Amino acid sequence: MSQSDSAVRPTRKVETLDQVVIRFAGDSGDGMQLTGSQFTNTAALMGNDLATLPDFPAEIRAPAGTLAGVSGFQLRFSSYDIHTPGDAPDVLVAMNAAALKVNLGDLRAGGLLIVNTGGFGKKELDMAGYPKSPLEGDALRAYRVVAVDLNDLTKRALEGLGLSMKEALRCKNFFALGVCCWLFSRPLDPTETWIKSKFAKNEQMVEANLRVLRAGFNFADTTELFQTVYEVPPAAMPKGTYRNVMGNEALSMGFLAASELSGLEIFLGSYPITPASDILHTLAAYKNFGVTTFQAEDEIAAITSAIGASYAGKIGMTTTSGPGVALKTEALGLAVSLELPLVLVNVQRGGPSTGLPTKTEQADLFQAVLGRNGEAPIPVIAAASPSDCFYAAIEAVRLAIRYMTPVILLSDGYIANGSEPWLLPKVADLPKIEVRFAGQNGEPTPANFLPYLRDEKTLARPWAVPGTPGYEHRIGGIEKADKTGSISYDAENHERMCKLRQEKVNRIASDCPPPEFEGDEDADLVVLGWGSTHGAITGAVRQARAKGLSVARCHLRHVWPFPVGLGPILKRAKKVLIPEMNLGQLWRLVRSEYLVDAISLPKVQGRPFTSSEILEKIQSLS
Amino acid sequence: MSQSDSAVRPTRKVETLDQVVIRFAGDSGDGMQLTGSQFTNTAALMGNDLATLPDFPAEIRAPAGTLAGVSGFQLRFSSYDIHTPGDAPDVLVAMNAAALKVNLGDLRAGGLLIVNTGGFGKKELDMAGYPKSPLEGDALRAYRVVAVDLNDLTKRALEGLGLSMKEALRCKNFFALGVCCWLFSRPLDPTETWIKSKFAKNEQMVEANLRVLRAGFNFADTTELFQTVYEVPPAAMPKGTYRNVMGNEALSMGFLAASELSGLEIFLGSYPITPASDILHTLAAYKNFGVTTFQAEDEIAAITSAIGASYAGKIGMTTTSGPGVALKTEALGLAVSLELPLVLVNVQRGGPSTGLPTKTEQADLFQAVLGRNGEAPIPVIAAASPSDCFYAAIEAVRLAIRYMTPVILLSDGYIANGSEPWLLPKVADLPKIEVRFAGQNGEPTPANFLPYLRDEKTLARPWAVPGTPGYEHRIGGIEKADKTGSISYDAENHERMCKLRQEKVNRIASDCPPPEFEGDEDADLVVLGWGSTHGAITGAVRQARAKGLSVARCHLRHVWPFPVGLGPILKRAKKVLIPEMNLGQLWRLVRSEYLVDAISLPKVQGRPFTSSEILEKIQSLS
Amino acid sequence: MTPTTEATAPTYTKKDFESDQTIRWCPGCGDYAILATVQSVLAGLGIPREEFAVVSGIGCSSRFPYYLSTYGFHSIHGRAPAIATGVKLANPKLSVWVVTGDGDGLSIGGNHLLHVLRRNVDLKILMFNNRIYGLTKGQYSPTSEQGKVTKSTPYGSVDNPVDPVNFALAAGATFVARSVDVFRQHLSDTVAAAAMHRGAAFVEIYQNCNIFNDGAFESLTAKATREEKALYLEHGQPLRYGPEKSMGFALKGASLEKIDLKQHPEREKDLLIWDQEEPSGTLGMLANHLPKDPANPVPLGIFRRLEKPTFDAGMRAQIDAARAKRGPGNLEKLLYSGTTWTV
Amino acid sequence: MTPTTEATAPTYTKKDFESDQTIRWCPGCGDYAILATVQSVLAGLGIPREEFAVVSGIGCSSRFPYYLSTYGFHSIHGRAPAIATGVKLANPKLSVWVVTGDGDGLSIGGNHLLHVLRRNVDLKILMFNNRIYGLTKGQYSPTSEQGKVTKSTPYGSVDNPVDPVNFALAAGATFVARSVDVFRQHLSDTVAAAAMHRGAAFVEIYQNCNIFNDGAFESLTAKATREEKALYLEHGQPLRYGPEKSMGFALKGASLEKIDLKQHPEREKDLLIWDQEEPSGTLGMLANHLPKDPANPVPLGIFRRLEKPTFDAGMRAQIDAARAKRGPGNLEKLLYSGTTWTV
Ligand SMILES: Cc1ncc(C[n+]2csc(CCOP(=O)(O)OP(=O)(O)O)c2C)c(N)n1
Ligand SMILES: Cc1ncc(C[n+]2csc(CCOP(=O)(O)OP(=O)(O)O)c2C)c(N)n1
Ligand code: SF4
Ligand code: SF4
Ligand SMILES: [Mg+2]
Ligand SMILES: [Mg+2]
Repeated sequence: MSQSDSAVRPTRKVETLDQVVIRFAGDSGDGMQLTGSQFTNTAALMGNDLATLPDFPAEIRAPAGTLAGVSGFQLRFSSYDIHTPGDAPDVLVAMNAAALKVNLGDLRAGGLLIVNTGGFGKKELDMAGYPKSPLEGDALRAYRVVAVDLNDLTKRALEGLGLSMKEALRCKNFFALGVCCWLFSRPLDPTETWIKSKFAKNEQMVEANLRVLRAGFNFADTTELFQTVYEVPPAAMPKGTYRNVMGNEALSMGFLAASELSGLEIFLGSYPITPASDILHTLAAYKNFGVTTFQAEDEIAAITSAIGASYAGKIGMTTTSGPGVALKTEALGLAVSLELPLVLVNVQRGGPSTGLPTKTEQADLFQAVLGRNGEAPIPVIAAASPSDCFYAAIEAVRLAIRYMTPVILLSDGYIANGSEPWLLPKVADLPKIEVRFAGQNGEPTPANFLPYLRDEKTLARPWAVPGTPGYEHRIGGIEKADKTGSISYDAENHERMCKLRQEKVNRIASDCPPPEFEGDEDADLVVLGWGSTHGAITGAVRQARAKGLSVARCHLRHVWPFPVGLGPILKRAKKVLIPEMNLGQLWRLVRSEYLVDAISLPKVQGRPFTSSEILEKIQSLS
Repeated sequence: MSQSDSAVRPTRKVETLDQVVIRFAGDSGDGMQLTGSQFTNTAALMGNDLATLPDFPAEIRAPAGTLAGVSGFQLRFSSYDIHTPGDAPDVLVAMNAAALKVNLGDLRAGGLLIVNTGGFGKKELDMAGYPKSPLEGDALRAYRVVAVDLNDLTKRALEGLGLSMKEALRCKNFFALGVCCWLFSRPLDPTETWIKSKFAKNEQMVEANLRVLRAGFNFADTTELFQTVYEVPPAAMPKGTYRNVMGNEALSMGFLAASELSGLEIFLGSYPITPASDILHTLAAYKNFGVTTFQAEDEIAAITSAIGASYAGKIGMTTTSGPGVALKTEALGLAVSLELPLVLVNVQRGGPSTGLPTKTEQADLFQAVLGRNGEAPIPVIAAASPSDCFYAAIEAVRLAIRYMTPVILLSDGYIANGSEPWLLPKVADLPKIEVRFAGQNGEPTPANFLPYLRDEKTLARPWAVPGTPGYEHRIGGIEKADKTGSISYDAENHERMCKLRQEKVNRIASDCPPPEFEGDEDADLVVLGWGSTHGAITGAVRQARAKGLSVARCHLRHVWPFPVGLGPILKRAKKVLIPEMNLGQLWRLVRSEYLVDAISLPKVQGRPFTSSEILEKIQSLS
Repeated sequence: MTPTTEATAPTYTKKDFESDQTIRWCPGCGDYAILATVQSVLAGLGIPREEFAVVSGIGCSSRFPYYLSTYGFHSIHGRAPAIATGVKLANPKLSVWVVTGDGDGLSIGGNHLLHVLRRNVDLKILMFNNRIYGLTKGQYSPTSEQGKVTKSTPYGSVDNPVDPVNFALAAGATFVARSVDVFRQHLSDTVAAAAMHRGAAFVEIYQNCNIFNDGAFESLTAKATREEKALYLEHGQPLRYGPEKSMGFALKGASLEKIDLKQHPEREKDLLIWDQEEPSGTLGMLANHLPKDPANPVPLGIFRRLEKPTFDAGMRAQIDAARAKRGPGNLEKLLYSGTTWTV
Repeated sequence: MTPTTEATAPTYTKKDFESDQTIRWCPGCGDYAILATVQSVLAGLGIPREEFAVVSGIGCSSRFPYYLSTYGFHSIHGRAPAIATGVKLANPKLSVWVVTGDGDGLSIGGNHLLHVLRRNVDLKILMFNNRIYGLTKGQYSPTSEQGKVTKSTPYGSVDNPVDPVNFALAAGATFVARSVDVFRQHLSDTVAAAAMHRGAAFVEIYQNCNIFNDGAFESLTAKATREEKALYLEHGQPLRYGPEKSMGFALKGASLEKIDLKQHPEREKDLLIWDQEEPSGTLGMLANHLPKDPANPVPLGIFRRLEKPTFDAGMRAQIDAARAKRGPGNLEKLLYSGTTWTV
């Protein structure tokens, strides 16, 4: 990456850091998500490792200036391998009083605080509930404060361009971004390129944003506000080509990959819901991949249309969040009974009920594993990080087809909207997914097709799709006779079928890789995690091990059934710690399965664990 | 009970039995349920203890003569305290070939088999899949066979009454009933009274059915088919007034009682589904009790209308079965978040999906306890027997109101349609249910009403109903700020609220009686049950103890949270056995809670346990 | 799959559409007649048997697919239209049918029905309306007449019924018709017309449940009164009915006026000429308002038939257009698109 | 509770109906205008504030109850009509309102809406139709026009929209109306009329979502074209619109003919006189078919208003009748009824 010529090297003291955590915070209308993404993009291009954590209110634009309307974006970028968006920010950019109020508590002592004094008028202070301005007095003594009137500077940068005051002020986030680029020795050109393509249809906006961005950079360069400029050298990452990716994006691409690997087209039946909607949006754009996206009238139609599509020979899938899964429960039971492939993605958010729609949580595990009427076993897998969503999606499709079963894939708001650099795979290296439609492999047409005759190894039944002559058959949600699939109310048959369906799912436990394990085999403490706690646990365990503690970690991609290797790991440990963003759901499942007196570390705050929270607990147990 | 004069005492050998298990089996159109109920009624009036097990197909009238169309009704009546409808029948009445085919396997060796030869024509044999008549040859050698052409006898009894052949044949079940009444020394008059009132509007039918009933009785008395007549003396039952009652009926009356005890009117929002519909039917008839029954457009409207009614100050309730609960899942989460009283009854049936709609199962326990998105704790209680449904219903309402929480009450097809004698309580002896509407107790109107300020003891929030001046407030499914109930996305508040909701439900564990326990405190084996296995377990454990085995039993009415007394009981036992009509759901919950290596005895056959199945397992463990 | 009349079309008899399953309806149920008729109609369409997919919900009526030798799917209560949408979108070549009841289709499943109709998904939807819940043993349904005494309404139902034809017209269905279980020829013609229609075809079929709602349509079906009670809507023909077709209807303002042609033969010219292609649905609703007055005949036949692009074709066209424009998806290219960097 | 004009009625101002919650809609959102209007209308009804219960689903529109100082219930997506039914049945004295959006009310919640309307539950239902999903950031809704490009339909939507007024008419709603967020007086009158109606009152309110569907109704609301574009339905008045009311509609067969009165003043007598009490809904649908042609004006006002017994009153009456006939329930007697025996 060559430095753009607008970015002349400053002559200040240069300090090299191995990592920085920065948080941009402002009003929902201030464009903080955009600022954060652009800064992230630039960090990625500079070869840093990184992780992000966007955080915004459920309302589209909560009233300007209120606490409820504050939107934030946290980014951690580094010159070494990291796993979380960081605990306490080193740098906080606060665009108004409310943003300061909401975020100040998180800033680490001695951290850098950049405030836009233009957002601290009487009205803003009132709305934030500040009786007097925190910028006066010593309320901020613990921090290095840089107070600038970004409103004013932005307006001035745009003078003569003929923008209204309102339009002009909307650019101020680029001023802040320019300042930060200067401060952390970032080039402007990735953002400039982005501005040019984003506003391609509006030359005035291109001009305005570019001006403000550069003005911010130059302002920082010129003024004496900053004594130091920082550098965060690239991280030593494995060789290969990278892109920055968010979880929902990676998940969507994973489905496209599964489609290519299986040779089947995708049918996505979905109903919009935060934080899952972006998967629908993303896939809707890839019609040339043969994707059908169907925005259904509700969640029930979404999943049942997907079941219909699977019946007809596509990969039926449905994406939603907790309340949507609740509505899909009955249809999931049907899918279990039909034994058709189906993938349900739950991008979990804070519950119960509507809960915290834009916040993250892992409290839908019970629902995924056990939340149905009757004996209705469904395998559950979980994605560990934004880029891991790609592989998790492929695995979900593989299991669904191989075992002729619905599969639940759990993601959550944190990894869905969070991002990280992704070492891109070669498509040719990804393993194919085998599909065998009955009657389409040149076999002789049976006199009497048996739709519930099972594969010996997987116990999967055949997939015979409408259109195949000689394979006409009837299926349904009433109990079926073994093999023939006819309606049966027979007592022994019912028990046999219940057990067969259970056994089929159980077999996945030995048809998946052993759980990820890191650390000494004989460590005293094993920290067990699933889903998006992966990064925080990894960070904490590495730090603990660096401190010499006897601790290892184990991570579940296949959450249910538990992979065969898990039992020995847990039984051999003296203590097992399970951090989860819920009140102890995996914890209860582990106890029931292995009778292991595991220790729960619950967190239900709508936000991810920090590594230090976990490290602290590890230390207290060592 | 005086003997009706049509029933002259026969002069055969009289044998006294302490119990009889009889099963009536015929075509769906043969009126077997009615025959069974009438015989049950008579047994009840004669002071026998009894238990029944109806069993019928999901179709209204499956094609006459087919195996799928067979309908059965089993009754056990006795002169001692019994707990189940019996294991293998002593007497089987088979109205046609298909009924014989389906039921013969259950008849105990040496049992009495009464067959209607009129139902063994070529066509019936074909449909039942009998290449030749089982009545010829020695296929039935192991039984005492009484073969009579009931069709012909019935037709002859009705000669001259001007009935069509079809109408005449429809009476044949009364012939069979008459025969059985004679055989077991039962009076005819209860049935006669019933016939007269049932067909009050159709004199011809009264006459026909009475004639046939008496003809059956007299036929048995006159012919030499039976060498012996049996007597089953009354059981020594506790003093009091009894009626025979089915579970759904008792449950409905329990709700009426709860309404009286709380002084609140009932609102039932329901959507028909087998085997729960009868609760709706029953309550719909009691409008003079102030009951509102609303047959909604679906299960979601059923539960949400009930939530609306609770909000407005009634007892909102909703009745359904497994697939219906699945659809109510999202609304249950809402009820948890709102903290309004609500009772959901799940009359469980065979699953998954549509499953076995008319058969029994207990496989919805996971769904009840854990089947929701987010941390959404709901207390779960279960009824143990038909008459116990009455008390379970009252307890569900008590908990819902006292803790301002949805409550799930589990029943199942077996006890819903099964019946037993019920020692009727005095209404005055039933404990009142206290209700305190905010602002209706003479307290001063607060300046600022706090809808989520909790009772210190129960953690329940106040119930302030629309119409109360000064208490206007807003509630919803988004996370609420502690106390005020305003929308809150605050991290710590969310965790606090999740924990408060959990803690509130946990407190029920010490606000309920200790679990029912029978046997020595230090027994080696404790058999733990919940719901409708109560009878089978009780019978088995008593038999085992009579054999000198060191076994006790424990029964859960409060299934979740586990009552405080349960832990010590399980921990002190050497072995714990959990029989359930599922693949081990309570078993998993017990393991997770107490780390006790309990043994599961699963049965998923759409029919209840027999005591002997459980006894056998107890013996194998002793 | 659209019906074909090509020489290569398979020739079937009704028998070829009978399955080996024992039929489990009550003796005397109206469903038998419908089954026999539909089997005959399917046999005559010239569509290969394996290209039929018949989807149903739950109810007596929804057992239908078991008794056809085609691909069949007995699903869950009320969801058949949504499932069928998935089937049709996944494989537009199939001839996809939905069989539902008045409870299944208009109580729990009303919303899905609304949406497939407005979307104009190419499905053939047969709703067996017996004005009762059969399978659950006789509760009132959304089409039961007000005051209906059933198990769940011992004091009589309070709600106004919904009229399936009005509902379908307002939803914008492109084919809306009504027939009767025992009017075999009419039913056969109506179902065949639905089968030939490209788009969402909705057929309400009055069906007698002789166990729980016997005689619900007797005033219409009784041999003695049939002629007086059936008003057949025939495209391009005047609205006439009754013995010797001596009664009719004319427009009067925005409502219909009944005319006795024996008394007023001169008014024959005023009779409303039935136009099934009137797009707004107004005419359909006008004709269908009649049954509310018991003195009036019951309109049967096709209330609306319009050609409109179908949802499934539109969705497919988008995929085809995207492929034509951007080429088939290239996964490798997609993954490596956007901002990437190489270490 | 029915509106009252008695002397004892409380007197309120709009302020009395404002809650203490900060309003979280986007600046410029049409919801603000609706809120202000509804607050004023409620204040003027003479109903004690505590007797209002306002129930909503989920969506931007559904945040409405938080901003009223009445009893309020923000529920789950699509279910407000069913919840409100429970509220009204439990306490018929309350004035129960439902606030919903086009997605909430016609996508996920379409079936509940259908059923409260056909049942004629005494609810006041306000549907804010912005033809988009606001809260989930801009996907198309069932009322979005065909071809709509949104986040979920980058190639344009394929489905035909559903018309809320037609839907409500076909469902048999006894009060059906349409108004516009910024037509303050008209909106106020319409909402007040709905409030005074006894039975299910459905009001579609066109609402601008300036973030995701800005200008959706601009051709109607723009000051310059308002007069040309708004056709006010007024009971007993001819259908006239336009500057100087120089345009109008007459019946022609079963459809409407547009008449330019300037050119044909003689045809004034032919103009259709609006009859909101026409029971079949035919007339309502006729008038409402107009908006499909962009050259036509948009009908606003009351499409239908009929007096019919309400569901809640009917349900209550059954309880009262049962009590009158059988006496209030006696539990002890019930338990000991039927066949009992004493040991
Ligand atoms: C989710 C769910 N709710 C309820 C039921 C019970 N149920 C089965 S069929 C039926 C109604 C059937 O009525 P209709 O659709 O009119 O069919 P019919 O039996 O009259 O042909 C109901 C309520 C069910 N199977 N699933
Ligand atoms: C069960 C469920 N599914 C989906 C959602 C997500 N969701 C919230 S609001 C909404 C649509 C809102 O659209 P509309 O009713 O038109 O309201 P508007 O925001 O436009 O006022 C959706 C899909 C949800 N909250 N719950
Ligand atoms: S109950 Fe009615 S609809 Fe069902 S099979 Fe019997 S007659 Fe037919
Ligand atoms: S997104 Fe649209 S509807 Fe929602 S508050 Fe903003 S402007 Fe209003
Ligand atoms: Mg029906
Ligand atoms: Mg909207």
